Amino acid sequence: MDILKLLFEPYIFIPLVFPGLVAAFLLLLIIIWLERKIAAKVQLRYGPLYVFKPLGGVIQTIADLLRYLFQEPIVPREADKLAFLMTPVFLFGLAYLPVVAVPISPTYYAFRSDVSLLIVMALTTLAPIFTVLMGWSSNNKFSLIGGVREGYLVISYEIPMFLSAISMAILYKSLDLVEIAEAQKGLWGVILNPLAAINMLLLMYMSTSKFPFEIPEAESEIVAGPYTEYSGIIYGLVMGASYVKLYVLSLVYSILFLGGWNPLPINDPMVAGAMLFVKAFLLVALGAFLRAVYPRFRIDQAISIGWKIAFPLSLISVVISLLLIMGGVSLVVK
Amino acid sequence: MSLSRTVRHAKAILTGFKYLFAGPRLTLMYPDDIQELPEGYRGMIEYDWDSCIKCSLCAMVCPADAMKMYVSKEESEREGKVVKRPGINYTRCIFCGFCVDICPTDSLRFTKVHDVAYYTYEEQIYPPAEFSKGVPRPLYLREPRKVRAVLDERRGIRYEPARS
Amino acid sequence: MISSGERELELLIGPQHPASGHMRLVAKVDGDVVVELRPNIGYVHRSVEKLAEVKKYLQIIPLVERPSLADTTANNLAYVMALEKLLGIEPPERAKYLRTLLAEINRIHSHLYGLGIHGVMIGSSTAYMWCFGDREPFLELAQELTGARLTYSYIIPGGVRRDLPAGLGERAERVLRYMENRMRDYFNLYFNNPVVRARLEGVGVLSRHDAINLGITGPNLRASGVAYDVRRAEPYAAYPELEFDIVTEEAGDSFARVMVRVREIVESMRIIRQVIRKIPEGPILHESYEKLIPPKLRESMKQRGMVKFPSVFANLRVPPGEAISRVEGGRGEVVFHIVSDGKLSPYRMRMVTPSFRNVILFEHLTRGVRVADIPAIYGSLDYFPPEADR
Amino acid sequence: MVCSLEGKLLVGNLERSARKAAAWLVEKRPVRDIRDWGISFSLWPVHFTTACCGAEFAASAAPKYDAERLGFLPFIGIRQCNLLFIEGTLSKKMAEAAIWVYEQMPEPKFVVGMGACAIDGGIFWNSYNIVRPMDILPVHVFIPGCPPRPEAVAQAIIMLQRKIRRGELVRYETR
Repeated sequence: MDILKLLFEPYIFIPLVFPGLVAAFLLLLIIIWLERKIAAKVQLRYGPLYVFKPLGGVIQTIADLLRYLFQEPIVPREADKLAFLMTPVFLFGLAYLPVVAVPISPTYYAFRSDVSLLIVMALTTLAPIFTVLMGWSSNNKFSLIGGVREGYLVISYEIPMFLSAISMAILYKSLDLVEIAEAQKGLWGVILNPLAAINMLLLMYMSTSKFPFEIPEAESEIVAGPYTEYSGIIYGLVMGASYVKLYVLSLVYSILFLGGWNPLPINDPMVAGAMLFVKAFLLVALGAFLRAVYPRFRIDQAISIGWKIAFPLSLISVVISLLLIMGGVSLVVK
Repeated sequence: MSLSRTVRHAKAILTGFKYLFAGPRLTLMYPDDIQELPEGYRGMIEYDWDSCIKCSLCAMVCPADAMKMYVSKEESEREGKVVKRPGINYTRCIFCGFCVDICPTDSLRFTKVHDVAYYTYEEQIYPPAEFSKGVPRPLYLREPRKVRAVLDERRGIRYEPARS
Repeated sequence: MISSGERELELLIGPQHPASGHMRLVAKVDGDVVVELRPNIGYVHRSVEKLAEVKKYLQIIPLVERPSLADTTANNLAYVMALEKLLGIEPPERAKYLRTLLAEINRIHSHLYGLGIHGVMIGSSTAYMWCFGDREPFLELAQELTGARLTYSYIIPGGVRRDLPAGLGERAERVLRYMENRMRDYFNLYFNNPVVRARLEGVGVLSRHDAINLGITGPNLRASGVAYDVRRAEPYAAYPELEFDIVTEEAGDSFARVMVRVREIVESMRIIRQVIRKIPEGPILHESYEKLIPPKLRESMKQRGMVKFPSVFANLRVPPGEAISRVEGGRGEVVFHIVSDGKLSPYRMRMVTPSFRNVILFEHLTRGVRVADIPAIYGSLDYFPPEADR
Repeated sequence: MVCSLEGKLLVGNLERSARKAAAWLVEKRPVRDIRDWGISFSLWPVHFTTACCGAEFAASAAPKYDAERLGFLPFIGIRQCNLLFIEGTLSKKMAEAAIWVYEQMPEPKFVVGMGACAIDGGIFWNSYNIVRPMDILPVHVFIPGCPPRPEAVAQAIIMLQRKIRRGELVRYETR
């Protein structure tokens, strides 16, 4: 009984169960299936089906996971073995780590900090380093190019993304995610500063290489980019990492722009968490949907979007926030 | 970002949504439904033992040398001369249908069987005796429903249960 | 694998690569810029020309179809036209129209094939799925006409193998209207998509001058503003009696090459409508062959609308001589040259396929482009390696 | 190899015995069935078009036949796939690449010979530049036809799935 009680302690429950590991894993299973189903529907077909027909093949991802689990993991002779095997673990870990700082209700969080937004944003920045390292350690030309592309992209999306997030922090006069979410009881951030919302959404998909920015692992150009040499369950880990990163960023995005757990029907931490999860899920699903609409940009175009469009937009959104504050928008709590 | 480009982005995404929620589907649910092919489809070939006049035109015209004349031992002994009958080798057959079209007695006929696969090499070779027993039947888990493809103005291809 | 101190990196793209097809591209890249790209062809060389020297004339019909599987009618038609020149026969009018009908259906689905492959090469899986999905109604039509999905072997010396099935015209009309409706969505989602435009416009520009000098053919030539089409330059089949425009684009970049294909689909649909309206009644096989078929068979053949071969087809003898024929296929001009010495097989058969003539563009267009542009250019050329390698 | 662990001396090849133990576990009954089920519904072929049958292979992944329904997803690299489709003729130059690709794929892996050319050469049977795939690779399912219809491709996938689920193809070596 004590163990069960311990499980529901926020500092265990949030990282391990919800919105942490278990929820991320479930989301991973569903979103990969859903991505294939959404793409299939737009593409006039059915997508995975026969693996479990009554539910439309929803356990397809489990079959794929099992296959990966029992597949031979190959470590190339030329690769730097330690780096090759450790980077996926670090990548996944760092993609998932920011979740600990995400509150799921005004009263339920692993820890509360005055600067939790900064912590989340800083932690998400770390994962790409390991993608670059992965590209180097495989000792494959395509991996190398993929790693370099990731490196270029990181520089061009991180700063505007940070600025967009900061513009919201300016608006709410707080860097605490709980306060930011609580400040949106009335108007959501997406209405107050739509420019920052659009910009952040764009950059979020860019940072997790969703279409149209699926550039580091551009299939038809550089095979799988940094992941080319990975096989078996290690590849499964790598593949999961980008979805998990998108999931974590979506949680943050929901808190920043979509009101977090507002509107809150019942004042219960789990209901609040479910509300947040649904919003994040929809954002991840939107990312999956974009695959069906867009081809991918070229690297130079993506970089120029980062610097020439996203960067000015983020500066403008900061200015908008400042103007709103000076205009004295009364929605701000503090 | 110019206005026209934004409009185009919106149009692309909206078209995607349109197909996500109201798009047609062209899929033929293959192992459950099989498509009844039109008359004259060049599927696997069946052989009529009795009406064959052993002219060997089919073997002569075959572009892939899949059709071969086998000496029929029983008949040769009975008739006192070399009698040859055609056998087919699906490892080479390219389904061009020349043998059927050149057969002067219609002993070779097209069937609509088109979805057969094999586990081994040897079972794909049909000497005359097996050839005359008819075409192989694909392995189906359940009895499939036969459907007919109907070309549709709005949805491309629809599938209706075949009448026959 | 990667040695230090090198400035240029040699990338081997293919033959196992998501966007290489059946060939290898050897690219030297300096950073993200391609210094040199050489296609390594020959992975699908199957000695078609040599095999033609040991196969009989009729057996070569399926043989020449195989190299360009998505565009079989062009090769089939070109070969049979050369053969008919040697034999000195002219197919009946109805057969000519049926040939044209199949050629145009084939052109549409060949173009859709190319567009689909191009789509997936720049990352749009939807473009691939849509093009390949919308190919199916056309394949359905072709299948009804000929009895096969891709390898029709429909055109034989002196005519065609099957008559027009009842009601095909009406069904074809439905498919064409479907395609016209879908075209709008293609433009909304794909061709006018800003990302597609950004990826294709101004990429791999082939100037009019270079296009002519390099001997480029087909839609790639027309995308550079040269209005050359064998259907006009040397009309064959029923084309002299049909109205159609030669589609050209001026830009010469990847997007222009895509647009030429799209507009040619529209043009082909126009031709199909005309063929169905104008098709004359009559026999579908030359009378000199028809009279060789036994009378009983001839009756049943007329009833079923399926030609039985006269037994002379098994060992078709062709008078000595040479013949050349040209046909505008989906990918460009197909040329066949047959030398006959009066035996059962040709003395020499030469086939010049459009892909082989366009392969030079890989080296020409990719100098100085970015790595990501390689598939964007490759796809826009609609290059099919088996066709080039033969 | 000799390892010492908290004063105890372990003699023997640790790596090999670990592999043996893992193989023993994976070949046990419920694990084996789950494994075979998973593998059979997750056959991912490599992008390796050997010849013109690739056109029909592409069509079998396209909307009308949609092989993805069967868990069949043409995927990016060699390392992530477990199915090699020999799509038509294997020329000598391509055969080298085919062997290379096969060897680079992780176990368990399967080979399907698609088209008459991939069985016995088809119309090119007497060409000088042809290799029969079954001479160089272990082919599990053959699809006749030139090119085979996408239905036949789907049939081959179903047959391969059935064979895997019967436990005939996947074996973990306990060497």
